[in-house]
Amino acid sequence: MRGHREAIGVAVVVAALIVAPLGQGNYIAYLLCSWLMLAIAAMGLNLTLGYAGRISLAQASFIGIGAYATSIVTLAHYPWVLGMAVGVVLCFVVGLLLGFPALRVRGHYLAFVTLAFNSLFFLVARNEDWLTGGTYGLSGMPRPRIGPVSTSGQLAFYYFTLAVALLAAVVLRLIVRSPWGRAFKALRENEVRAESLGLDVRRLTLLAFAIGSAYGGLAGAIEAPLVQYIDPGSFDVVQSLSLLLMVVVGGLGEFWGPVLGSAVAVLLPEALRVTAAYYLMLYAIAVILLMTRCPGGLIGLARRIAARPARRRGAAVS
Amino acid sequence: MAQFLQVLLSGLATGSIYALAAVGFSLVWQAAQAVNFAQGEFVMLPAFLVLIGEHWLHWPLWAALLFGFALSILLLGLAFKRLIVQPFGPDGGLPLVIATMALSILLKEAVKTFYGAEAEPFPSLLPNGTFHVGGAVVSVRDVLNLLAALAVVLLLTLFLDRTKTGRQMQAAAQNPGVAEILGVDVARMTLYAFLLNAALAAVASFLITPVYLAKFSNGESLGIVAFIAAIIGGFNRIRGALVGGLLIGVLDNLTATYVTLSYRAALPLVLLIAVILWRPQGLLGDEEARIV
Amino acid sequence: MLELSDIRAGYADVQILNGVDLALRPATITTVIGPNGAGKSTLFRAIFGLIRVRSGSIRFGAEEITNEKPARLLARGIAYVPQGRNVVARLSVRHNLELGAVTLADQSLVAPRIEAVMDRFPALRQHQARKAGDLSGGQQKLLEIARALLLDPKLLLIDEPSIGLSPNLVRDVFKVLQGLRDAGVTVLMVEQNTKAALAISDDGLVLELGRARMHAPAAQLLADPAVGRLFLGAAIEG
Amino acid sequence: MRGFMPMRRAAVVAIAGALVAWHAPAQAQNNKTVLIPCVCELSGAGAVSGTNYRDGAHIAVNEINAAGGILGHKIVMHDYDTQTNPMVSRALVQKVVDAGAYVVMGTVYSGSTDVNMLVTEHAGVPQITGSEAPDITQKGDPYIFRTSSGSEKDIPALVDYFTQTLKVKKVAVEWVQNDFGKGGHDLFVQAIRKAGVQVVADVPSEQGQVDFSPDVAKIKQSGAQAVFVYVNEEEAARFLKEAKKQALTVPLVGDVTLTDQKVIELAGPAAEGAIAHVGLTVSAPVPSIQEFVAKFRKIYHHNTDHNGIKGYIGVYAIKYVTEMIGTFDRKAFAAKMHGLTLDAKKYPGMLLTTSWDKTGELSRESFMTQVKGGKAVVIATIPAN
Repeated sequence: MRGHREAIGVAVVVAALIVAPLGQGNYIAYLLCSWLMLAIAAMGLNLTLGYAGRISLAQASFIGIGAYATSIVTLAHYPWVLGMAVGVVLCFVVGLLLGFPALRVRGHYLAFVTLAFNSLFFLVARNEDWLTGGTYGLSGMPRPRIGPVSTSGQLAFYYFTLAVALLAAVVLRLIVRSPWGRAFKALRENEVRAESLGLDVRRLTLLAFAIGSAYGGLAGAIEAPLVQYIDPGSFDVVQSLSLLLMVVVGGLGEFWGPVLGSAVAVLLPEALRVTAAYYLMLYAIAVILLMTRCPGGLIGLARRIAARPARRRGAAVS
Repeated sequence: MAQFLQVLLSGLATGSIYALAAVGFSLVWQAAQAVNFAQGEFVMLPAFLVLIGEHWLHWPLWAALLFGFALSILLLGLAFKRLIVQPFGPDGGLPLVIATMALSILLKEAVKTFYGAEAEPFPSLLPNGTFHVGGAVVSVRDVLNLLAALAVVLLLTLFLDRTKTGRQMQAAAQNPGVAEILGVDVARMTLYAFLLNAALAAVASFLITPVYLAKFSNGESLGIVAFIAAIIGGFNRIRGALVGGLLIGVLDNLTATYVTLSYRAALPLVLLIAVILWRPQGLLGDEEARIV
Repeated sequence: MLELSDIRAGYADVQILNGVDLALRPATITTVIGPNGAGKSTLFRAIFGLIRVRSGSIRFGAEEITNEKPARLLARGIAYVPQGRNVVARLSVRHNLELGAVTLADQSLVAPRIEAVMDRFPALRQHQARKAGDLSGGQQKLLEIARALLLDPKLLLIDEPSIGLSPNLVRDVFKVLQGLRDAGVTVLMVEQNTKAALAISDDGLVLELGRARMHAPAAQLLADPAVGRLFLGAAIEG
Repeated sequence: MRGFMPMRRAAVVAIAGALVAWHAPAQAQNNKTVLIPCVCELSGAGAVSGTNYRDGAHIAVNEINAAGGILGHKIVMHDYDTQTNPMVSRALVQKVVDAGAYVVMGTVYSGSTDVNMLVTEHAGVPQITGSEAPDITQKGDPYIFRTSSGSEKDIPALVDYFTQTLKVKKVAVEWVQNDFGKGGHDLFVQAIRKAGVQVVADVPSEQGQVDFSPDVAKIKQSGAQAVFVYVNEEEAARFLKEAKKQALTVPLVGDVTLTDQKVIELAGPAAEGAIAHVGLTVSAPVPSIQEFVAKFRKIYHHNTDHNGIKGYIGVYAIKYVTEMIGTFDRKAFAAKMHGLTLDAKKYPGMLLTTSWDKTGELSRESFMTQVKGGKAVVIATIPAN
């Protein structure tokens, strides 16, 4: 029953996403692309943090690795798929390495290690001009061709992004629903118990980091042809913090949390544009209130609201 | 040699400011298990409160300073604890971290919108002269900053070790459950830690802003350096934060002078990663205290 | 002395104490026994104001003390030594003792009282400048008991004092408790080593599923075959 | 059910947000208005430059509208905040182009302009940028126009100053590692070496850096006879203070920022003697500029930097060029502006006589200034090139 309804819901949303940009001009298509791109990165962070319980403040650097890899490869006239693959694999490997500290420390300490990693990535991207273009960045990346079809138009690129994002979501769903996914959750809830259940905590932790980082790389592979310009500033610590904010505001450890959180982050500035200079302040206050009142994020809030009438009915019966 | 002495002394002066921010940071960390991502903004804000007193209310400097100090304690100490940390209960975890990140955005944006986005000069409270030591030029201000930071940390250590209230604060931070059954007012002791942090942030703010200039974005790098200093030194030790701050100030300058300029910002980060991985309790910390 | 009537308390959604009635006789040692999860530690936490009592009342002497804060209870003459390690590790032994007296209104009494408890526990005087965390487990437990005595309590709540102590030290601790009782202090104790505890107790209380099943002289409980089978044997074997 | 709910909510939020997003600005266009949006850095690292640019532009818009608009059309100027993020800036430029912008004002940060000029070029919409990085006008984009000359225009004047006026053989370069600093640094180092001068210390600094003691110590040690300082305002002030403290006595020469009024205010007496080449400056001893600066202060109660002037003259340039072609034709606008000179006597909104070449690069006369007695004083005037 529940699975059935969810399938219908997903179908409706996918249909909505397909028609969303039609007749809306390039801006909306572009905005939707940046949302989907951020959603992919946030989904990865949600796997590492929300499911496996290991904080990472380095997700922006993985978007950066993916974006630089894709840019360098496509600027050398190789196909996008190759650039994307290089970026994703590179992120997987670097993510695996960054997972090692997570075996030793966690919580705030892990946050600082990953934050330091992100800052180091920024310095390398800025200083190694020969590879990354330094402060000037790289520009003019071509958009991918799928067989005879070019995605250089905004709408075509949107459908391309949508396809990639849906694919990424399906794969993540499979991971989360698999024994692995359940093992990740067990890891977050209680590590000692996870170990006593015979789970290889070491391998799970490393995998959680590697897969989450690979999703960052995939997002970067979208960002490069989307913006057609990248520079080190686009991948600094502030971006990692804002990705973390998206995941937690959406709902940590909730499958749809990052999707919602990134939608809020992309669309809220638009929705609050009337408030001009005050919008960031309003956003900050809203986040503080949300966190103090409902640490489960927007999805937790929605659940709570949905559950309230039910509870009242239950109370009346008893 | 003169050059070495020059950058060493300057590094100590800068490091002493990092130390003040780091000490307050670790006080709050110990007392409430709260990592304050807005710590840098806590050092940025008090200077602007003084500027408001001076330029908007047209008060003399001493009154503006007093006003800035009192308001900092009220806002960054009392209100911060009551409105942001307290609602999370004893273990805020990640949502609390997110809330302090949002607070840092709020403080920055508020200063930028209501006071201004440009850097502003800030009146110097210390004499301006310079003197020569072995070929290096040292400003009186740098020396006084360093001495002030050392004095503050010394007084704080004495307070925590030598007074009954200080020891109650230590008990409340290290083992709140025990403190409670002994009748220690844990909530009050935690509040003291927040008030002290606010006071230290205000002092740091008044000391550095004449050099750093008052700008809404000043906290961005300072906050991170404060974390790094606290962790490198050992967050469960007040003097750890002091040593961590001074170490970063000095190493930063030595790297810039003798090793690399483009990567000058990398050294503290590498040091941080190394310390966390090989000695998570910090250089001066002891192992028994809990690792959050 | 201490009277509980129909106490109900617990954590979040779980109620642990389901209506405990109890009246302690002054200047006695009473040991609470019962299976794991019966609510023994919870009972102490409820008396000492560390968890909310949802209904019922607690009286101490003539006064109502239900849900009073620990600081108030200490002032009334109730002290509590929880199970496990409860010293402030980084403070010295002497400073730990001092912390036991923070609620004392007349702070000039602190120094003489510390002298008095150190007379009682000479090991503490010897180590008074050391960090409490550096003491052995047994010495730490003695320090905790000594700290609880600083306020001259009329009632001492002590939870599992013997855990982790050598048999010699357990004997010492029990001797201290007996001495206190002889000096007029009422002691309420939870102890896994039930037989030994009952042996020095005046009364015993059997707690089961959050209710007081039996409250009788210790000798009577020791002699009761049902009690012995249910609660004493297991403890001794385990 | 539970799994489905949040997704539906996400969709509702997304759709609601998007609706707000694309209906608001489109209504602004009716037959008697012309849409000139301002896409700027209103928050983030570029907020100071961006807000000044915007505020300057709005002064011009209000003046022009009060005098009847452009060809009888009132200017409608909405502001869009790029958050100093190139990706956002591209989205916003796309948005205003979709909404039918006649000409786009902004952005100031070169990193952003590099990206969003692709959009205006593709759509054939003229863009008046505040960016000064050299590459902007070197890409063959026929729709990009500057409001102040690119840094490559300033470098020859500076090199001449080092070689002919100061007659030094060894210089040090202090620069900030962002696109502004790197652009100036690369051009200067190349040009000064070509002129036979040795660069004895090449010192990069971080944006937002506060401790300049290693920088100054290194420069002192290098034996440089003069220093080229290419950093942003606050850093310039901190550098000057540290140089004064360590008694670095060689001439300190910069571009624009070093004698900026803000830097003088921040650095106090330490700014005394600093020299800078300035193209467009609020301290230029030209009555038209001084009038504008006073006007700006009266309206916004704070001082502007040269970005305020850039925003102001950008909007006036749009007015003058459109009135020359007599219609709102974007292509004709761009064609007219290439190779155009607007004489400040005839076109007072330009403040100074200004010309654009075929790439959209700009030139006007510039000045060498030096801080004397707490004020930037012109010590030489350099003709337009």
